[in-house]
Amino acid sequence: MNTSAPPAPPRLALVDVSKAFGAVQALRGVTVELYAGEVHALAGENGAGKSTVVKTFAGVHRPDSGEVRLDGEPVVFGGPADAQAAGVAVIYQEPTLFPDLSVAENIFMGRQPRTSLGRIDRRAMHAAAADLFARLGVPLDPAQPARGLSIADQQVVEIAKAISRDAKVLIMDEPTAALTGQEVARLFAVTRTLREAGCAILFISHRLEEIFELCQRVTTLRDGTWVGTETLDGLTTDDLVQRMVGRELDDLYPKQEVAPGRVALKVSRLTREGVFTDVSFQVRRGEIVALAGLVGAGRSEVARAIFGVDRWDAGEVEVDGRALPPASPTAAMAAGLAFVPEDRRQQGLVMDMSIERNMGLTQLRSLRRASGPGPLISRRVERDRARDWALRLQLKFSRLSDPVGVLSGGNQQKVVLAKWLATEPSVLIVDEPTRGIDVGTKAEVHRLLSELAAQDMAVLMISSDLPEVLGMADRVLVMHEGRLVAEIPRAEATEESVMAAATGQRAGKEAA
Amino acid sequence: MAEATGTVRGKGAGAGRFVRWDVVVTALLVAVFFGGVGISPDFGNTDNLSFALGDLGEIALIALPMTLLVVCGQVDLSVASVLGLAGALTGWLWNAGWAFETIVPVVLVVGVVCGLVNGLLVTRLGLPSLAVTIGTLSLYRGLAYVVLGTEAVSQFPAQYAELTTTNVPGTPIPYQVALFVLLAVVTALVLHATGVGRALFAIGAQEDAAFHAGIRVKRIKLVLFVVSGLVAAFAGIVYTLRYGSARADNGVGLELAVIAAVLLGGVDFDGGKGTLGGVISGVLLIGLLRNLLMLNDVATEIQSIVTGLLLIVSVLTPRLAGVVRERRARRRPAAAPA
Amino acid sequence: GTTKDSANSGGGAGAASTASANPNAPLKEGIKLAFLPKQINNPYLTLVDKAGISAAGEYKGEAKEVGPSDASASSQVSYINTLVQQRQDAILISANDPNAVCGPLQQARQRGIKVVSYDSDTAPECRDVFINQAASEEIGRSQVKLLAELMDGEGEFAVLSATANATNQNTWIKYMQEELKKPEYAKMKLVKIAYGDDDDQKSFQQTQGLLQAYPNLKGIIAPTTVGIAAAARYISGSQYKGKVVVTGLGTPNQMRQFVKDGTVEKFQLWNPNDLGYLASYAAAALVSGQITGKQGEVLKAGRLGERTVGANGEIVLGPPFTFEASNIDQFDF
Amino acid sequence: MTAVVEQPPAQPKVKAGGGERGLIDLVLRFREAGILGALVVLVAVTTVINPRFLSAQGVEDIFLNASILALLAVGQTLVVVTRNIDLSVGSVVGLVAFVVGDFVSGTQHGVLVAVALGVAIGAACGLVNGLLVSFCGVPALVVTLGTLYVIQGLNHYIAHGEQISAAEVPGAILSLGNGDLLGIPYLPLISVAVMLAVGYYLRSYSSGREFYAIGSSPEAARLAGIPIRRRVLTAYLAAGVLAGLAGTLWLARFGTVVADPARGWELDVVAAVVVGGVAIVGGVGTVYGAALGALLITTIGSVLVVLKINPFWQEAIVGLLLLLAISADRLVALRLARVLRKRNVRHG
Ligand SMILES: Nc1ncnc2c1ncn2[C@@H]1O[C@H](COP(=O)(O)OP(=O)(O)OP(=O)(O)O)[C@@H](O)[C@H]1O
Ligand SMILES: Nc1ncnc2c1ncn2[C@@H]1O[C@H](COP(=O)(O)OP(=O)(O)OP(=O)(O)O)[C@@H](O)[C@H]1O
Ligand SMILES: [Mg+2]
Ligand SMILES: [Mg+2]
Repeated sequence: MNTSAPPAPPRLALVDVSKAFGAVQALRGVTVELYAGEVHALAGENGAGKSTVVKTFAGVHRPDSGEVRLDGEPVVFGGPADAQAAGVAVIYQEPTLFPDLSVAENIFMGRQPRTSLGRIDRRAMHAAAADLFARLGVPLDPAQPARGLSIADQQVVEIAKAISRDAKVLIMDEPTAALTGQEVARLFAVTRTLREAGCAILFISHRLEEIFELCQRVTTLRDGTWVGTETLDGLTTDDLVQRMVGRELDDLYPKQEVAPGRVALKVSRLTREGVFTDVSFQVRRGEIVALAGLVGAGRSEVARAIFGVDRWDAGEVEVDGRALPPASPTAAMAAGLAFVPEDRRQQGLVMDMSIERNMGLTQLRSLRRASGPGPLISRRVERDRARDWALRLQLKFSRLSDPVGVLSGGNQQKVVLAKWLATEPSVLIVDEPTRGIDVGTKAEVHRLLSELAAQDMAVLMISSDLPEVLGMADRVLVMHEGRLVAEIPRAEATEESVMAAATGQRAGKEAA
Repeated sequence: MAEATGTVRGKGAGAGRFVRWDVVVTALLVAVFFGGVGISPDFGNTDNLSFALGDLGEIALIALPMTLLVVCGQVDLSVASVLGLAGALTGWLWNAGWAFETIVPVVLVVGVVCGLVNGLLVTRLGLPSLAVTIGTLSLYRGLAYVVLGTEAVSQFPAQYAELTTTNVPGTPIPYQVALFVLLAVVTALVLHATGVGRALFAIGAQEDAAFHAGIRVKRIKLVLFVVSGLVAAFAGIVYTLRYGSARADNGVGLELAVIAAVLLGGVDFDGGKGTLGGVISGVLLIGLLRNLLMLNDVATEIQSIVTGLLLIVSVLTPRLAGVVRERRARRRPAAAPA
Repeated sequence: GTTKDSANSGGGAGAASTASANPNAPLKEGIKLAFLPKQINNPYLTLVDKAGISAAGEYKGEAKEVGPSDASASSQVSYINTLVQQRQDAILISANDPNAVCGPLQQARQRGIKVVSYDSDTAPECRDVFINQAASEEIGRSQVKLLAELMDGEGEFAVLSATANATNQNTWIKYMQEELKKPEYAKMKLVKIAYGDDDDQKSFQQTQGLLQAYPNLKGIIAPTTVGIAAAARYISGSQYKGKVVVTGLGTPNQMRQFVKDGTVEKFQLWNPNDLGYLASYAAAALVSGQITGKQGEVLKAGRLGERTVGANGEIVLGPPFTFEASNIDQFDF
Repeated sequence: MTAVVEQPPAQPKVKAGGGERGLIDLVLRFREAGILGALVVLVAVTTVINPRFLSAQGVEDIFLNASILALLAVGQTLVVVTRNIDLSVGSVVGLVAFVVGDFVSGTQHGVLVAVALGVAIGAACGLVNGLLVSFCGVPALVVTLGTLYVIQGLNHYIAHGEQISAAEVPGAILSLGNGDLLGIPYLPLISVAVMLAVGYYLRSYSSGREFYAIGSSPEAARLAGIPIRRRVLTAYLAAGVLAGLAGTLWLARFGTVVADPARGWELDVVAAVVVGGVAIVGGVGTVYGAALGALLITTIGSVLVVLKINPFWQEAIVGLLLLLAISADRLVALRLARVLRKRNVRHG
């Protein structure tokens, strides 16, 4: 663990920090040092304590022991405001926007450009925001309210907010989880510029290749303890995985070959005005079909409409040959659909509710039946079922009655998966199923999806993670600007062919 | 790891569990009851207690659906007005020579319609229930005045009126209390042991997530508002019979008393949290305390102050206890993983 | 089914007293009596009750005032129950609703507690006697007479009442309408009955509204102390001063400034102190067995002398008194 | 939307956004415009039926009546925008009106003393509410319902069945309520001045925007380092101060004050705020809208009397109009959201 520390003290550092939440020891004697002009990676499984490190840097949490040092001097951040004042900008794992305010106001809240009289200069503010979006290469309107932005756009706004601060320290907790290659590349370009300007940067991602591309050094955490800090030069992915999970990693894409069966999901000419147009495709039992495209191409919207959370304007959806009524998730579920939404905080989980209750939420009827005669639900049955799934998905939790909100992001995602798999669907739609999930778990989720398909389930997978798409899908459907522009069989699916379709370069040629 | 921490956590969380609103309120209730018996000899006699409980009748009844609504993140401020409208209608129809047996179902249907209007506005247009029911609070009360104007109708059939003022034969329990106990048990089971109850908590805590889980959010809300209207109308008939007087201003301001009781019982106004037991304690606490203060000739104004302080204390105590616990935990962080 | 016609009217014969009166029985000492006003912070009733409480001192009784802070029909009921539990000897009530308090009052009487209503009556079968401030008919009719005198017997006028349900108000208004049928009032027209809910601000705004809605309005009768003060205040500060006549029932202290500035020429009221005093003595007499509430019995009421129990157990204080600039300074209440 | 790949996406984007922004602005402005429109129609119709409605005296009366409610609505807006609520305003107004009245009765105290005392009492009440809500973190609805009862009780306790009579209140104070400046009564002048000042502050100052941010997402506000407690405290303090001012004005206007005169006003104030387009869940709305809401509600009251509508209908109609106002607002918003979606710029 040789660290070639530059002579100057680190810009910002955690030294021997411990932090507990109730009886959960999130961090134990962790040291992370961020130097100017360096991008530092933080690696670890879900629940390893990465976000806790971030929040400690940000002044959200105060360490139980150990200290935070700014330019070598111990400091105490009483709250996020103190950290900001010290020049720390943070992108949190989960977007934290003000839905009622405009995108520009979100970015500049508290430090809006002022006129000489001290009042807000809206024109300057909007111009500055437009400028930031130009740098990030994202066409967002600064005057648009933040409500209704897709997760990806929200993430972009968060990034814009952080880089607009001209901070000395920039901390990014999984900023790329919702982004596709385009935006990631832009983000990296901006990050490098900041680094060269002398900014100290902390970067977290479960996509290890990103770490190798962007970062110079990496600190690895395992179960809240510090494993090591080292330079990335000469390190291999396998080394890093070994440090994170303490064992060799299995195949990340354990795709089983299955002969597709009957058509389970049939979507015909589905249209929702202004969002997507004329989308038709089929998914057979045993198949994993991926829906690829750039951020905002309308993939999530298609999935939402199929499941009935959004209304569609025209077209038809059939599950196992039966047409679904529009806009009724209940009917969709009864027909055998399951839908893992992309926004787990708002749509996937009830954060304040316990793990077991969250899992039970999709199966209230079957729980009641399993509880014996009468309308009551037995808590025992509920808990037993939840425990089964928790074990199957290797959920890391302390008690099933804890609110799901205290789980790490990846473990929350597992709960969402569990709650839907428990309904034993015939068609499973997953929107970004492995966003924010660590490599180890990712492999598990992939194995799970693969198994499920092998057991005759039809899987429609939306993912912005291209390797995942290529590794898992039997067929890749590509969307561009609200239309289905290509259908690429597994054999022909390559990064180039998918990206070409997604950016519209092959539009119309291979449309299904 | 899951198992190991599971056992340790048990203790810490157990201590946390203890200081909840509903527990505090129940403890206060017990204290007031025994304190009351000690202070005032008349307080504990069955006559007084059954009166005090009977006097809570309408508030207690309405508090049941209100609890469900608040747990589900909604509120119905129009209940007292529905109660008044039901009373006014009862009086008007009675005056017009209708049979009481016909009046009751008609009035209950009107209650259902009132609830339906609230529910449709909330679910169809997606309006906040607080705003909608402030509107219908005026509307229904106004309709009560339109129906009955200045009149006060009295002399309802004795055989029904007696049901509201007498006890179940052979017991010191007023009919209303018996009915309330029955409904409370049903409501408690619905809230805490059925799928609908689970759904209510989910909707209250995070509506979007509940919707994505296939829960029929709108239908459930609609039904709740309808039930609330129905119960309020029923309470309106009871109220009219109990006081033997149907007037347009029956029960003005009752909604705040109901909400005070529900909040006092530890139901979170933001939805998603609360227990029915807490609410029942809250209702009883307000009623018994008031009775006790009155018996001791404590002036109305002081009663009002005590009620207010009680509300504040009931939410403040658990918070402060939480802060103290956190401080203490922070002082000895190393002890936790032992 | 059970309809209004088929139902026996709720327990009319409830607790009619069977005991006979002993007019010479001495007033007992240590009588416990409680005043239960419509609302604890009604200034007028506070005056009445205070007078009643101090009268109790004369015959060595213990009196107190308890009551709700809002004047709704039901709010007095729990107080009645409490007074029963406290075993008071007599309850004196100014009822918010004639029927809502009836059941509990009946129960009180079954336990030997005497019930006196004052200011605003309950249903007659629920109390022993009613102390009427002035005969209702006389109040209603004399108000019209007074107004006719002030507006020279012609023009439109309105009534600004208290709440729409107030029993005493509605009775008075009924007699006003009776009186108006007489030929001498042919040129006077009652255009509107408005309700200020005994709320100062609401009464104030109702006055405004009346004057806008009825451009030819020449007069307002406000047979409530809150209403008349509010109406007078609005008129005295508006263009209508001197053009619109205000009269009704008010207390001299409230009305003094408007009488002096000419907004109000004359208004009426009885002496609230006497009302409380009389009620207090009536309660003591009932408890001591001097009277039972039958017509024709004679109540000895201290400094007020004697009053005779009228029909329906009513005891009338006396005719209303008319206040005007020449006499108003002799009064302070 | 080829801009994603091309270098400067700003150029086409901002243009496209311009149209969208215009639409959104329209919606936002519509909230106030809608109420204003309703008000104009109401007044026009009434005037046609009864021309005296718009007489000098008539207009003056409406503005006088609305002023106090509008002041309270402005204060309430500050609180509601931060996703809180203050149910105690009515009782504060009552307490202030009575205590100040009691204090100045029979003395020669001037307006300044009365206003200062009223504002001080109001500020104290607001401070208690604010401290409880912001520093103790207890739910606003419960706390302010609690303080509503406490303050009400206190008022009754102080009043003890007495009342303040206009005759004893110094003339200087009464003339504040009934006098005018160049023909415009003081009361509406004060309310409009307060409304403009608060509205300007909320829109144009950084700290003002933070009120909206807190209401929009408290969690995000915390992470953004916004001093939530201080702002919420300020909101309650301001609401208290305005309630105190309103209480003094109440005394000045009505002179006669019994205990707890503004009983039940909390719901009127909340209604005014909601009708005025302030979202009860925070983050959205302006004080102008709230003040207009107050004016609309008061005007409806006067109109019904002037149109000789049976007074029993009054309450029902007010309720109905309230429902209409929020429904119309909502329907327009939904319609606009759909229009916006269909011209989704990204796929345009
Ligand atoms: N507020 C909290 N209350 C209780 N426990 C918490 C809280 N925040 C985090 N934890 C726990 O602390 C541990 C570390 O969580 P953290 O969010 O730091 O993990 P992470 O490394 O960011 O994981 P992921 O990759 O899934 O985002 C987890 O076990 C989590 O359940
Ligand atoms: N809840 C919403 N309300 C309004 N507009 C939305 C919402 N969610 C997404 N949009 C918009 O709809 C368009 C399509 O977004 P969608 O989320 O379907 O894209 P996607 O291809 O799934 O990309 P992502 O990777 O962001 O999920 C985008 O312009 C987005 O801004
Ligand atoms: Mg994390
Ligand atoms: Mg998506």
